[in-house]
Amino acid sequence: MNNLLWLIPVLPFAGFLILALAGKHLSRVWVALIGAGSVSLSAIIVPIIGIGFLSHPPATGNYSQTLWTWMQVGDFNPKITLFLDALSLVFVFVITFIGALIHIYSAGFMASDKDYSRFFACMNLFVFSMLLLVLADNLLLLYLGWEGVGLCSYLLIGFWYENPVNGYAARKAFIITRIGDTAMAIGLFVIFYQFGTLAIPDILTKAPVLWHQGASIATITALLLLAGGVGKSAQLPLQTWLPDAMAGPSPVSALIHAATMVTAGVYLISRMHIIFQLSPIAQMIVAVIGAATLFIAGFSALTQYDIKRVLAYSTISQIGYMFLALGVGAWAAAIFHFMIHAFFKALLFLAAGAVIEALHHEHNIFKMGGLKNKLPVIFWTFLIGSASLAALPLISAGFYSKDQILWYAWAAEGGNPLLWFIGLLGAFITAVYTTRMMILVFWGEAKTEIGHRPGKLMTVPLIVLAFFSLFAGFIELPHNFGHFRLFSDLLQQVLPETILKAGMNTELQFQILALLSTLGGIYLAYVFYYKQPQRIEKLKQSRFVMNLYLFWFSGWGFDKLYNTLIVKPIVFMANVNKNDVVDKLYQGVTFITIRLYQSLSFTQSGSLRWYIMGLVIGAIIILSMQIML
Amino acid sequence: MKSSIEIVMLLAGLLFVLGIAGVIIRKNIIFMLLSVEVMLNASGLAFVAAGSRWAQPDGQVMFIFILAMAAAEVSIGLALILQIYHQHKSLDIDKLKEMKG
Amino acid sequence: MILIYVIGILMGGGLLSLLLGQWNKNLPRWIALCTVLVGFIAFVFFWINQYHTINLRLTNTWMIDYRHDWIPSFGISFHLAIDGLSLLLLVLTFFLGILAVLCSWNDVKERVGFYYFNLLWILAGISGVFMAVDLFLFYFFWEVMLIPMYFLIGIWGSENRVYAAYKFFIFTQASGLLMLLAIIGLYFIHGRNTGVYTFNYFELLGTAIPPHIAFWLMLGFMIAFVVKLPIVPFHTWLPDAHSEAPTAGSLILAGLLLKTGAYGILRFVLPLFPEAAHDLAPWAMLFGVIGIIYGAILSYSQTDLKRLIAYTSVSHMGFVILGIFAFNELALQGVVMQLVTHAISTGALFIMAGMLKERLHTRNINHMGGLWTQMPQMGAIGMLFAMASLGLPGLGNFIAEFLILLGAFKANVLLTIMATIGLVFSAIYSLRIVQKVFLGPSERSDYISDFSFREIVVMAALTLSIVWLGLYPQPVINTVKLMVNKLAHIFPPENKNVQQENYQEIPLSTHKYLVKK
Amino acid sequence: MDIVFYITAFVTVISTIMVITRHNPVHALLYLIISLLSISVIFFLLGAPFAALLEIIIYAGAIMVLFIFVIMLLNLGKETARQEKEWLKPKVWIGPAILSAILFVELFYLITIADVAPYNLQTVDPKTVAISLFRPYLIGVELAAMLLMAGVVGAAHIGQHKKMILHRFLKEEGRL
Repeated sequence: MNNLLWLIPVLPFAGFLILALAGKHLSRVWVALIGAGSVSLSAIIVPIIGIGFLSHPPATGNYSQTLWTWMQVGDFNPKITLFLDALSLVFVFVITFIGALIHIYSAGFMASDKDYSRFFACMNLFVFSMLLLVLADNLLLLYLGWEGVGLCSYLLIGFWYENPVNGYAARKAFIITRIGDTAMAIGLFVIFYQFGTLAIPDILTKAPVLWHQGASIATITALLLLAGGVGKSAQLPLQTWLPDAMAGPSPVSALIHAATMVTAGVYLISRMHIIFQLSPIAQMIVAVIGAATLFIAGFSALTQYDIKRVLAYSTISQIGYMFLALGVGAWAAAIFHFMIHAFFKALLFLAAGAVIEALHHEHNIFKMGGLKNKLPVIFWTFLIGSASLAALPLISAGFYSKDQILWYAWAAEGGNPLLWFIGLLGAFITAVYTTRMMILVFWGEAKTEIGHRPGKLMTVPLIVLAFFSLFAGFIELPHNFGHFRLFSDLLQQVLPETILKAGMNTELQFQILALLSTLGGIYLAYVFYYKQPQRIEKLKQSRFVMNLYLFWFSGWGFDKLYNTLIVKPIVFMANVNKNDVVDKLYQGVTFITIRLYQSLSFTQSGSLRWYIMGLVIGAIIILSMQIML
Repeated sequence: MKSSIEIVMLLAGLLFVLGIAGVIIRKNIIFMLLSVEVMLNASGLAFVAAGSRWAQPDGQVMFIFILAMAAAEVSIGLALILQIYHQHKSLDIDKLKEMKG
Repeated sequence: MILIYVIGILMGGGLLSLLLGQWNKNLPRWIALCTVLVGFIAFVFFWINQYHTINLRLTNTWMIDYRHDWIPSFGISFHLAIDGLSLLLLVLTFFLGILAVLCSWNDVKERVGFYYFNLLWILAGISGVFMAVDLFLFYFFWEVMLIPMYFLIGIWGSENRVYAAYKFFIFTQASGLLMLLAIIGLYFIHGRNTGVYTFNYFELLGTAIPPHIAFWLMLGFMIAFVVKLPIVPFHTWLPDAHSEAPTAGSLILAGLLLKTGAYGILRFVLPLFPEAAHDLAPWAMLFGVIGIIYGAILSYSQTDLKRLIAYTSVSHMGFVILGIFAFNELALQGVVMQLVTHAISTGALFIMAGMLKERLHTRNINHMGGLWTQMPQMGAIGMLFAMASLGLPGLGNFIAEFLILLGAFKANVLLTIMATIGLVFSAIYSLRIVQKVFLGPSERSDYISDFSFREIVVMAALTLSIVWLGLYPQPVINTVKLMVNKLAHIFPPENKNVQQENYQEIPLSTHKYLVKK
Repeated sequence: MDIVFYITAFVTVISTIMVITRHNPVHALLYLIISLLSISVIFFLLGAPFAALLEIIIYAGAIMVLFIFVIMLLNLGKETARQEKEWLKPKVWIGPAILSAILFVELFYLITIADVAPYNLQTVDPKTVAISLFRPYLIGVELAAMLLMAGVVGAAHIGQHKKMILHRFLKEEGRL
């Protein structure tokens, strides 16, 4: 089974190559077949390998397959090696499985787009890069995948390139993530000079030997890697690109900006967990960033009217939960939440895409409404997704994963009541905005006519994802409630077990609090948006509320802040210096030269007698010098 | 006969300076050419004097070369003067300022 | 002998096309194509032949050494030799030579014979520069490549060509004269020391020069090379020359002429004046970093497409100087990679700018936009090379920049971090190209054709090579390995941090440095 | 030194001054001939009889005749003299004269400070000159011959009388 490993990334890549080179000449059916088929094949191979991996665990705990040596310079010899262990298995599974579903969905969703083959080419390239990212054996290969997904994200956000706004959103996404990537690259340099290698297994074995607990070098390294993760995962302070990234087609938002790429930061941190463990400060910072992000993004989500932006902010917020979990040392919980989140967020985006398409590309949730009966499949799947997002107790998968994180945020070693409280508040807000969105979109009266109903290609993936959003949570149940630990047992091979603080055996209280906050949130939204919408109008009267609303709506003013502090000065500087101030120096030299020769050419009067006079004067001067000296 | 070269050199220098003065003062090209002849002569004199000082023929050889040069120069110069006079109806050097930079 | 034949063929081909250009307009380009093809094939075969022995050579880095007396009384000989670096750059020269001929195939309509004469003579000069190991001969070739380039820009350039040609000529000529002075100075110092007056590189190596004189001599060489490279603040000729030159001219300028500067530093400055170079290193690296960021910012503000790309060259060449003066194997390998990959990626961008100019009759990116609709192929390739230019992993430039930064990190942490920030800026300007040219609403309704077959061949060759270099750069690395190793070991291991090979010790030192910050 | 020398030197200087101050070209020419003749006497005194003869034959003879021809050809007479008188005003000549005077003073100073011992004058006869001319200086002689040749050809070419073309656009063509 080991030998098939290379097929997983190569299949989508082959799909990309075929579509990129010959996409023009292929019919739409073939394009869809190649595009979706290649990813689906990968998705089929993954369980085959996965079953082999689980049933006969290799002695080393991982499969690894070296394809070729990328380069060898002195001691620096990164190889193109694929590496599969429990952690990457989870990621590969999620990527290929959800990727395949989204590809199938896209075959229907994009059916009327003129750039059909370009879309699938980019999507395939994305799946390839993402797989490379999670299968990479060394950090350099990981970096290749890391930048590759950034490129694909760029290409797909700007997919409808005729509108310059999309192009700028794409550029913003790429550049902001690039800032993080740059920090990460510096992190790679530090790691290389510390360990003499970039191979992840070697680093992880050498790190505890060479560094002592709490070493400042460990903190620096961890923070640099974290910066990369923060950029890619749209966490504070580099979160501003993700809402704008919604300019891309909905399947793109589902696959890249919800399910997979944005969780690359989570993958990176859990992959390099040993370095983070060596630095409690860095880990603390991870948790704080996560908590702050989930808090800020939650409030922003509350105010958005574009359905995709609501979901985008909710994505930022949910990834904040994952960071929070990573930060407090609940490694498995973070990955678990990643998986569940991938299911329900992909589902939500796909369903939102279907709604948007049905309503003639209407994004504004205030112009939707009453879709409950008109689009039943969409309604039910969206409902399931929302339930999972809001962590509706017991029946939704999201509950199990989020509850675990909340519990660890208090109880795990790195946990602390404040983090827990913010998490709880976040859960409450999540419930509020999710319910708000549900009510505005599906209840009430219809404000826009339905044009186009989704076909089978689109509904089937929705149903499959809805199934997983409901039931995937049962593979990992809380201690006091079944205590079923399939998922964390699997990850135990790679990630350390979460250590609880002493004397924590009251998980039930926390579960009840979480439950209450969710239900409270749902009730609040129900009251404000369904029962008594006039209350909102009343609130809008208040200036303070309106200002707060605008502040949250703009994403806490981060865009404006960056614009005035960083973007504008640089652009101003660049434009002022457009003609290159250094060149002025040389122009000055030429100017002086020209002036000099102009004044000297005045002596060139054409009068022979003047010239002879000059000769005489010259002779006099030379002779006087002779006399003087 | 005892002799001193200084006085001859002084004479050559004086003639040379007079030639230069002629070239600068006069506006008529013919006079300028005449003054140039004076200058050439002065340098010839210096050569011959130097040759005689060391009792070597080289000074005279140089004088002969100067002579040849002067002959060529005069023939070309006079031909030019003829042309200039035909074209400009004047021999005023100041009217010929065409190479003004 | 292959070396002298190749130069002979180039010069002969140039003369032939000049003469036959009088009769027939088509003949010169075929002659030029055949000439460069012959050279390319010869060197590729030679490379393949040598490749398996490259790893076996342990001491002698030189593959061919041809020597013939030229002016024996001054110690000048016609001395050509190549090692891995020269070979690599020669292959690159002929590769780009082919592309240059191809991309001026229909471009040039007047004085065709003279055009190809100049083109081939530039290539001859560049090849000569890469081969010459006699300093006098080196200077000779250095000038040979300069003058035809002057004509190329001055005659076939666009509107402001005369100004650009002058500027190019004066900058490079003036700096070249400084080098000549330094060469002569070196010649006399060596002659006085040993009694043997010679321009032979091998004999001049290891000349004992008093430090303060060595510094000035090195500066003479350095300025010539740095102007060619170019490094801020000597870069201002580059945007003008690039934007006014014809497409093939820009291609050769960016792809090859700039490389001669880096080659000169690697071949002459470091081996001849190791101590002086060592003293200069922090400053050179600083200027490299300034160049990286300054070039990138300027590039962002340009509206002329070719000017924009020219400033990206400034930025990329900053990496080269940063890597060279890091003095370690990683960085030097990165530098060599950067030379090759920058030639390919920037060359491709210039070719594309030329194609756009041909179709749209403008270089102003504000007048472009939305071209993807009409030319998806060019859009895709343009995107690819913009990505290469911003250093996307998987493409050659990434390997180069990563190795340089990795190597430089060992030498100077702070400057490397600043240089790495340059990567963000490179993303900004590269994406601006894509955004302004290919994306956005289409401004034109008239038909614009996508690639022709000839253009597909050109771009495919470039694309394949940049991807190849990105995924399997080992052939290039192996070819220059010996030369780079030798260079990296020139420097006295006085500085433990720099030369230490044992990783056990490094954590402490790096650690200390980082903590201090 | 000989009294003869001083007299001749005096004559030379006076006649040269007359050359550069006369208004009538023919008068100036005559003074120049006197100057040349007296220089030839000085040559003779310096023991260079060959040079003295050449001075008389070629300079005073041949070259001066050329001048006379040209002056005749151009018909420079009273009109020119009047014009010269107009041109030669103190305002014009005082500056150059001062400059020349300074130059001469400098020359004078430089020549007199060089303390040269008196020497015995020896005659260098034409034979020695001829031997020297045709042995070590042969190349110079040939070059001088070529120069004269070029002078002849050049004079013949330049001296051709070209017609002034009166068309206003082509006026330039008619010039030299």
